[in-house]
Amino acid sequence: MKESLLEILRCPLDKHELELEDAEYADDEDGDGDGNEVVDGTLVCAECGERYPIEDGIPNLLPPDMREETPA
Amino acid sequence: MKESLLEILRCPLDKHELELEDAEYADDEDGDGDGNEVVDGTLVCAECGERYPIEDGIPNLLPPDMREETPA
Amino acid sequence: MSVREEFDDWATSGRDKGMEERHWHTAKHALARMPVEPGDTILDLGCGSGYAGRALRDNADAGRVYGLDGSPEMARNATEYTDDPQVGYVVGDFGSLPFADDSIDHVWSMEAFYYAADPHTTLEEIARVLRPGGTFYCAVNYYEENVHSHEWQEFIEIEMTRWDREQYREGFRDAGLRVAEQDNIPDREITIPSEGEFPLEDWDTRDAMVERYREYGTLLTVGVAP
Amino acid sequence: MSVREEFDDWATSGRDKGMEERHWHTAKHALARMPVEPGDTILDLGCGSGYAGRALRDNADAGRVYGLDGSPEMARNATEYTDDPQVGYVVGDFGSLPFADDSIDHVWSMEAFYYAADPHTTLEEIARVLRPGGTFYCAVNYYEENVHSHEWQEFIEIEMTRWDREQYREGFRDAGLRVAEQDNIPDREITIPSEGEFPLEDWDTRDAMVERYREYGTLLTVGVAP
Ligand SMILES: Nc1ncnc2c1ncn2[C@@H]1O[C@H](CSCC[C@H](N)C(=O)O)[C@@H](O)[C@H]1O
Ligand SMILES: Nc1ncnc2c1ncn2[C@@H]1O[C@H](CSCC[C@H](N)C(=O)O)[C@@H](O)[C@H]1O
Repeated sequence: MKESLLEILRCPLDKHELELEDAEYADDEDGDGDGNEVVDGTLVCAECGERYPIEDGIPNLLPPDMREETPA
Repeated sequence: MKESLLEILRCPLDKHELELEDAEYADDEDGDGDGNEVVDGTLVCAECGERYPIEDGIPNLLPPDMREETPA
Repeated sequence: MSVREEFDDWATSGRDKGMEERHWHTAKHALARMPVEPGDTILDLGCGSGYAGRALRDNADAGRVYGLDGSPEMARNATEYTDDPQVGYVVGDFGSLPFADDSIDHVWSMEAFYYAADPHTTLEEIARVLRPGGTFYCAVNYYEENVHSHEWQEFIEIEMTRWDREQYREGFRDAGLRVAEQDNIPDREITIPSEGEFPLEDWDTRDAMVERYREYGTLLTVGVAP
Repeated sequence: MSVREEFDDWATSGRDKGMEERHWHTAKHALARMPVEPGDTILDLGCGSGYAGRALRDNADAGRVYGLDGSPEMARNATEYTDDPQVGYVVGDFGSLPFADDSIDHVWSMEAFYYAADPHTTLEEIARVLRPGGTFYCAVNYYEENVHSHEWQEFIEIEMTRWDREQYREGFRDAGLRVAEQDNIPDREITIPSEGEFPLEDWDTRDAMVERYREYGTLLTVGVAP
């Protein structure tokens, strides 16, 4: 995901802003002026503290009770 | 025109309500509960007094400067 | 020449019926999209023969349907084509609609909007008479992208507005209408002769005629009152 | 079975591409109607392979396009089909959209809305994330009038919402969206074999197949945020 997605992404539970933690960025920046590509990390709700994983660059914003471990 | 049209018809100049004067009604009322069919008469603006003719049952609500006599 | 002089003449020479037949090819598809609820009040701007309002009464359960036209002869003809007591006609001008604020659920206009002396004023008038959430379905064959329509202005003495798709959207927004849709509706029904018959009187090439009808067709812009 | 289990399976077995191909027949006509302005932000709910967002980037000058899907495998596939930096995917659920209020210009959804556990909640969420005047284009092949779709529920363990045209309009209005348009978009591209080839495995009669595709096609309902 692009870091710019954070501008409109919100916690599904309480719609508060999310903060990016432990971000890993893609090596090759495409220089498109649209921020960096985040390939790994965690999104943390600034209000309720709920944590959402970024897996293979795709943020998983399912409500926690719908989020399951990736099947083996 | 049906008399019920007066509910939403307005003076084109100032958008005020119109009053029906000298109304002539069609002989055969269709009994559709929608008021009577006005075949002749004059619509008068309750505010500016401008007068609009009903010709052959059709109200002529052209602004006065665009209204002309029927050509011979 | 005034709208009245021009179009009274069209009406008495039967062109209202000719337009109805041709415009129906695309108008019916646009009309079918209108979210008319039972009992809704419809206003048809530049109604001509009044076919659109009659169709909405017959097929969409519309309540009252009013046709407005600047030509008394058009309105007179339209009155003769129906005895539905819920259908009424009014002579009036696009520049100052003789209707109350918020009194109309849906405004329809086919091949007429561009005759407005000031299209921006007309859009503001439409936004005024529509109730919140009401729609304006504006259908035109005369517009910038449809190059085949440009010459029409030569045959008519009223100045016509030739907006492109974007200008329609912009004009709607400037008047406070929300743009919900814009589409080209192809005319799939008009008969296009085979290659060998061209050039025709009106069409040099078959390709041009195909482009005009099957591709450009009718430009529909749908606005919603806020 | 959860949305994730059901559709991860579809994604890994390549059904995302099959749907893209079939849905495109009608989706492209609905997409072409969207009043997308340059730079607009689009959200595709239940994006599957993500073709709709890619098309809006390529043809409509959309700004950022986001696809949301409840199936991580669908989102993963979609990510692989594009390297456009303005396109992004998110795993999420229709019941609680992970987007800010008023942050989206247009929401698109094809063949996905009826999987929402509570369609009313989802409509409210859509109304919430749309900016005033933003549109929701909701396209479905599974709906009450399309009797040929009714049996689909038998093949899927997620409970599907089977509204009729009126229930769609009502549902939109209940959530505060203004209904701007409702239409059946025919699929004119699917090959319908000649009479002699029927019955087929899926179709007893040619008439039924014609009715399903050419008449009922895809039901499009367009809402506008107030
Ligand atoms: N300024 C104006 N005010 C009111 N009506 C106008 C007008 N300019 C043109 N018209 C009317 O608009 C119509 C255009 S012709 C189209 C008629 C009809 N809608 C159809 O689809 O066939 C004519 O009937 C003409 O009289
Ligand atoms: N409750 C829910 N939340 C999020 N996505 C859901 C969902 N229910 C179903 N979906 C997703 O909706 C999609 C329906 S299939 C349609 C895919 C695509 N729009 C197309 O036209 O081909 C699947 O990808 C599925 O994972």
